[in-house]
Amino acid sequence: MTITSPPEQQHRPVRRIGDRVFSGVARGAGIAILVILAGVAVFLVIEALPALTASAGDIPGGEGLASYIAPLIFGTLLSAVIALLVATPLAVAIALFITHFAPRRLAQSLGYVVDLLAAIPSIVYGFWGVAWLAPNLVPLYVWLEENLGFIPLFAGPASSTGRTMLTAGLVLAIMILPIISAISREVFLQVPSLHREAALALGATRWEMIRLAVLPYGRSGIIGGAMLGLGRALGETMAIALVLSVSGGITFNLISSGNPSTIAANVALEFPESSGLDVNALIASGLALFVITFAVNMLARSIVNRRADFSGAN
Amino acid sequence: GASNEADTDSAGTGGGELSGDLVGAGASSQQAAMQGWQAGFTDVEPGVNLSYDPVGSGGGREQFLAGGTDFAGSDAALDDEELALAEERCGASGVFELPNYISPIAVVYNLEGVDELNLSPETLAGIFDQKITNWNDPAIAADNPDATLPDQGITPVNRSDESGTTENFVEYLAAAAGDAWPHEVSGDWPVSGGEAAQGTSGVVGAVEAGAGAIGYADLSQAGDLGVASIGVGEEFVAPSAETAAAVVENSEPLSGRGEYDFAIELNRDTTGSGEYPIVLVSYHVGCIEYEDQETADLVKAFMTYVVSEDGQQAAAEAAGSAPISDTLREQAQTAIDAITASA
Amino acid sequence: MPQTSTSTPETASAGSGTSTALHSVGHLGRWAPWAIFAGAAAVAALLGMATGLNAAVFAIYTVALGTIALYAASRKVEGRRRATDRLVTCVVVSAFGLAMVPLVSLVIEVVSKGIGRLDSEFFASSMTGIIGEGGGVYHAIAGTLIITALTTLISVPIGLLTAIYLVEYGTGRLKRAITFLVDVMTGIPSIVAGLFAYALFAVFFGPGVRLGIAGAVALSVLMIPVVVRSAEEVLKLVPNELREASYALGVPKWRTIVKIVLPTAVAGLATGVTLAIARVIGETAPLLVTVGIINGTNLDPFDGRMATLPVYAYYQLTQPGVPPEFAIDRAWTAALVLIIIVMGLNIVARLFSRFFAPKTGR
Amino acid sequence: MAKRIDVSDLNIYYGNFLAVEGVTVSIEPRSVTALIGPSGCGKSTFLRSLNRMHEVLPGARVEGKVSMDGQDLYAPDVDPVDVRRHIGMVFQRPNPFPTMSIYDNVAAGIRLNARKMKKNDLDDLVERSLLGANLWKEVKDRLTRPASGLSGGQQQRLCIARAIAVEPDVLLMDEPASALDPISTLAIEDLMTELKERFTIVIVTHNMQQAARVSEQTGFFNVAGAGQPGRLIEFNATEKIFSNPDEKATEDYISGRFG
Amino acid sequence: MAKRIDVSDLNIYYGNFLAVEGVTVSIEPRSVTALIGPSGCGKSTFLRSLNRMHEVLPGARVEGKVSMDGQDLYAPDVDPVDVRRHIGMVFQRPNPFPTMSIYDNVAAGIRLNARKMKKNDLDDLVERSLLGANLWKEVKDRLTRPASGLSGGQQQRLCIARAIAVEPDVLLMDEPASALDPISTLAIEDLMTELKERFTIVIVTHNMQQAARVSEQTGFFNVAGAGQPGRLIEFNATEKIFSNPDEKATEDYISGRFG
Ligand SMILES: Nc1ncnc2c1ncn2[C@@H]1O[C@H](COP(=O)(O)OP(=O)(O)OP(=O)(O)O)[C@@H](O)[C@H]1O
Ligand SMILES: Nc1ncnc2c1ncn2[C@@H]1O[C@H](COP(=O)(O)OP(=O)(O)OP(=O)(O)O)[C@@H](O)[C@H]1O
Ligand SMILES: [Mg+2]
Ligand SMILES: [Mg+2]
Ligand SMILES: O=P([O-])([O-])[O-]
Repeated sequence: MTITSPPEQQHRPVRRIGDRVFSGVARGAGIAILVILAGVAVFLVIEALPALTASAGDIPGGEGLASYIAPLIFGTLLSAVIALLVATPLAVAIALFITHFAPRRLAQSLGYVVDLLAAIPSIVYGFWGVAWLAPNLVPLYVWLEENLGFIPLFAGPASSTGRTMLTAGLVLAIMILPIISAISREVFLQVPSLHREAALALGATRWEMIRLAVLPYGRSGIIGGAMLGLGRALGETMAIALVLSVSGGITFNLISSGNPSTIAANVALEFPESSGLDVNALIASGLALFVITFAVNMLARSIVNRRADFSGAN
Repeated sequence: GASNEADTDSAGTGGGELSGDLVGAGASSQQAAMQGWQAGFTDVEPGVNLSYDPVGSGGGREQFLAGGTDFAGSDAALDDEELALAEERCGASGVFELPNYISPIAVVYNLEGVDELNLSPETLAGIFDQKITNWNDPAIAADNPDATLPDQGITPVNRSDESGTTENFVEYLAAAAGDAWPHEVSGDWPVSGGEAAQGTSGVVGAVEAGAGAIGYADLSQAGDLGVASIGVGEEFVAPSAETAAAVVENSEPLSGRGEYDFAIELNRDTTGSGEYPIVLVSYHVGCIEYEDQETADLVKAFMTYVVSEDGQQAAAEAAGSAPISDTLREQAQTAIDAITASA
Repeated sequence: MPQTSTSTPETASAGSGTSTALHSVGHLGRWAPWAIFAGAAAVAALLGMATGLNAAVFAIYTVALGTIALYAASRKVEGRRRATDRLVTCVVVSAFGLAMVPLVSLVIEVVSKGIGRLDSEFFASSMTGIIGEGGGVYHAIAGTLIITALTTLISVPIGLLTAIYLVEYGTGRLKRAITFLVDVMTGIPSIVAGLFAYALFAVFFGPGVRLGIAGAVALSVLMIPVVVRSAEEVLKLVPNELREASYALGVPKWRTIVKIVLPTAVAGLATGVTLAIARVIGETAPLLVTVGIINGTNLDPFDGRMATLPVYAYYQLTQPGVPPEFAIDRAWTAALVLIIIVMGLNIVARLFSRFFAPKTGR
Repeated sequence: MAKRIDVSDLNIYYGNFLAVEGVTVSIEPRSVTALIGPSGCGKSTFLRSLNRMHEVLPGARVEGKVSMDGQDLYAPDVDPVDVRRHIGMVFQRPNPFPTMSIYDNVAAGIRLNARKMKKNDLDDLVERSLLGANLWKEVKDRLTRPASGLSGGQQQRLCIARAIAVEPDVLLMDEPASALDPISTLAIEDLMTELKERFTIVIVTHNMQQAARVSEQTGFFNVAGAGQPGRLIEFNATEKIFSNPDEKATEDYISGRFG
Repeated sequence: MAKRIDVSDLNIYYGNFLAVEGVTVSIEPRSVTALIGPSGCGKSTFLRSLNRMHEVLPGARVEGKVSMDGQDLYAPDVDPVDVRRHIGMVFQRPNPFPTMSIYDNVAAGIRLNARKMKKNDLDDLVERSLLGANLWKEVKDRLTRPASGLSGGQQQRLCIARAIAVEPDVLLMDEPASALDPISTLAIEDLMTELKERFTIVIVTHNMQQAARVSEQTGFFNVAGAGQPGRLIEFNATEKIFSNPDEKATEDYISGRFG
């Protein structure tokens, strides 16, 4: 019998030194992430503090921090929500097309193309939004104003350049489309064939099989992907800065040139020429954005967990 | 890759003894001109590695005052608070501020069938304040008796980012248009609801894209767009290098500043003939006394080049700016000659 | 059972248990959808002529008419369920087509505007001494590669080790906290990451500091969570059987991870890292505030400003000189180069998977 | 409405790989037919070809003829969706829809076919199906709970309830009890004996005692080696197969020399 | 180097769930011991507790005593890694390392433990192990090819070669032939008969004929129902178990009334 028994500690289970070091390092890396995140939070709070405590008149706009940031938060949420509403159904459709409708050979290359699009730098989307999308949307906006102008969203006057909130939302939608569809595609592919075959064996058509087995199973994945997309849409900077005509306060009018800015774009637009308290105000808006993303993540988690009983995971 | 830098090594014409890094940052308005200066200065002093980061005037001043850069480019002169900080940075002998870059800001428009447009200050203010909203408005017609103005809405385009161009333009409106322009002066556009675009190129792009649009941008970037003549006194003056330089020449220096601080108070409400008052003046800000000899020499050499006729010509070619007058050049040279090292 | 029954699936409803026909009432041939859509296109063309034809309107009419017609025909001939199936197929395919329009136009736009300056000079020269025409991105490519490499160097070890912790070691609250915070971290806006890195370095080097390494730190904040996420997924896919096979040979856990788990997952890890790189390589905003821009070539990330492709493209587009065309062309070409680099990375990752993936097949 | 199934000269492929070769067999209505044989011999493959579930896999296809009461299931104008409506299937591992309640699982197939059914009728049908699957007593108080909360054996019976709810003519079961404990296994075997009153049942099993206990007819599949196609070696009355098979290979297998 | 294993009063838990209860048994060296029983009765769980593979799962733990030639394997100062070095294991599904060649797979136990060995000695060892696993002839010309290119039966024998290369004292096998075709199954059975000359072998099998053919001792596990712990019902000489078991439950199981 040659089992070695290091005689030290009697009560702790025996663990090799290599194991202890390696797991320690791995845990250290995990903790490093906590530290980085805490660092970001602390930095934001410290730098935002002067703006939080400053008198209203010193904040840009002269009416206090709340009324400075409120339109920015509104613009951020509005553009991101538009993006999400447009992108999610399209992304699910793309994912379904690739996984269940396209011929197999085609499907693989389509998947590859969509992955690639997820990696196109955002500044390129910005260039394209200004140069191609915005001008091409002008006729649509004119049409919307003329025919659906009674809806406040399309009250107009239609922008003559097309650089509107709706355009910005669409650019964001296109940016996050590949992310959401890539993740949805993955979960759709992971739907156990067991479930798909259960539906087919009941005599379900393709769509019924998708409705019975694929979508319910993929639901939390779709939500996860959408939240990832939402996170990116909330924080997108350059594309919005380039595309959106920002000259206005809170408005739901989506097709005119007076739009609220978004937090991230506003930081990019104002930061270079800012000094002193203005910078603190900008960082305070960054803190608000950080809090929003945090909240969005919490929300996503609770949505995914709420019906955990019924989820495909168990 | 590095070959392109190598082959300028041998191409040096004059001077050529200096070497080292010279770092500047600041106004983006100077970026194009700086490109020209950089190119020309490399011919003179091939050993010097000059970099300029167009972070914006505010950032440029801040970085310079914090000691992060050797000089700043700024669309505005230092304010009192900053002058106090400058003493920490540069010592008692203070700073130089040289108006080395003069550029006319054009009012550009996109209106089919109208090749020439005259706008009085009040009309201009009314348009950008969104009080005048149609091209066939009587106020515009009064300025342009010969033109046939279409019945078309006006889309005023402004900068969405905080900018020196905006600040100068608004300053002009506030000074020249009187009650027609009720807003405060700052680098942020004060009127909401118009079309806003990022950067000069964004404004030009938006004006190009929108029929009936009007905006303000560096003259050199106006491209094919229509350029309005602005009412000065009894006449309408078109922007050009000459008319822009003229208004700077005739402006008063800011009082109560250091010996080598040549910041000027632009004569926005000028009525002088042939003076175009919507100009952007961008300064170079640096120390009179640097801590080490090398930096002092580099700054001195670079500023000498910038104010030289060659230098101003290079900027005119690269950025379409207006060369400074001989008077300004002589004045600047006195400051440059005073640059020393403290050690 | 009669060969030709008349009962539809609906009437053969469950519980009745009488009819058991296998044939639907009818069956639209394979050609039917094509024919219907061709008809729709013809009608759309006519309609379009009346209302002013353009490609978008024509496409919308065709798809809408075709879908409705196909649904109606199928509903009549094949019954409700089959018709719904066809309707969904039409909707999914046209949604896919719709989504492809902007994506394709994006690629076409960038390629057509960028291809003009895609010459050797563009790759071989920096912007030193360039006014107007000419110039290139040598310095920016070098900067982007250096900063991205540094970012990778920081992010991959931290991200990979964290993923290992989460998959192999993590338990309880620390694991849950890290998982959640990694989620949160994926949502940090890039500009916030940039400001954070700037402030961090400003503490040590004073305000106005611009360093390549600061950019790498900013990008790491963005990249680490992506690496963790993808590595976590891939490590989870390594079958437990392999771990157990290794334990059963008396191999300690850490060696099992290093020698069995990681090599088995290497292809997926490489793909994940590549996608993570692609995610950050095009970031503009954080580099704007941490690294700045210069015209010349600086290869030292610990000393002063560097040029990077996205920032370069941004400034060329927003601050063109006189005349602006040359700079704008350079901006588009720089964007195209960026996309080419990202694509190149993807191909490398694919080759990597090809070579290192566990061998299967005989 | 139990139906007979006739298979003639059936070859089944996965892409280019011929997995099952030349099967000809007649399956009687209102009886249990068992398929036995060593692993990889193609039992599952053959079973799945009977209700056209085989072709769901990419590249999978068949040659030959399968007919139900004389009607060719693979005729070009026959819709596989209809085939599967009439020939139900229960899988080796229980696969209830995890996102649905117990009730919804049973109702899933009915809802597809008859959109408008009165709540009462549906309730009745669900109850009848669960009774038929011997599960009603255990779940009647928690019909709205997720199906994933049931034990393995209960889940499998739920899957049977779901399959019989649409009143198929034939019920295919692929090793329905192999993942279950002995008690659940007995419950399922008893259930089969009841169900054969109404359905034609075909089961695959690796458990010869099970085949002997529940089936009237037994088919023995075998495969010569990896990469070779599986074949139906012998098809006979169960008693004969287990007492005095015609083929030597069958006897070897039954007597446990391999498998 | 075969060793004997003594188990007394072993309870095995998954978290709070008691999966196997009160097992006491002695396993003889240089013999094959077979464990049989219906699915879910805890055969695998018990087997895995013998070389402390059980505790790899989160929350899994045991109570009671397992000793090998008198040394307590669960003593606090015993390193489980060492235990597993001495008690090898072969799994139900063949699991060669997919990134490694055939040669590297066999050498893995040595290499992964960073034991230094001369190239020649290692070559010898690999050859000996492959010979021992009856695989040498089939693979000697393609030792550097990936292991995943082998057939299922070959892969399983490769796993056996890998296990015996580290020269363990005991070899545990969990249904080693259940995923294999008949020919490979026979090869593995023959191999076991050879290996018992050198090792103590414990196998789990669901195939009673297999147990009868290869083992000297047989243990029958059973479980009363889902959620109940499994128990060792009877442990006896194989002949006795299959001809005249002491317990009624054993007889029921053997005679095929369930399972
Ligand atoms: N999806 C598939 N693609 C390719 N070949 C397959 C596929 N499924 C099964 N096969 C092959 O077809 C043959 C028959 O497999 P099948 O699953 O029908 O066997 P089986 O008799 O059901 O075995 P078991 O008792 O293990 O379930 C085997 O050689 C198998 O490898
Ligand atoms: N990882 C696990 N976590 C919790 N319970 C488990 C786990 N693995 C097995 N069990 C439970 O432990 C009991 C015994 O399982 P085990 O796998 O040992 O049975 P077995 O006799 O090997 O069955 P089979 O013949 O199917 O392999 C079962 O009730 C099973 O559900
Ligand atoms: Mg099978
Ligand atoms: Mg087991
Ligand atoms: O020079 P700007 O500040 O107007 O860009």
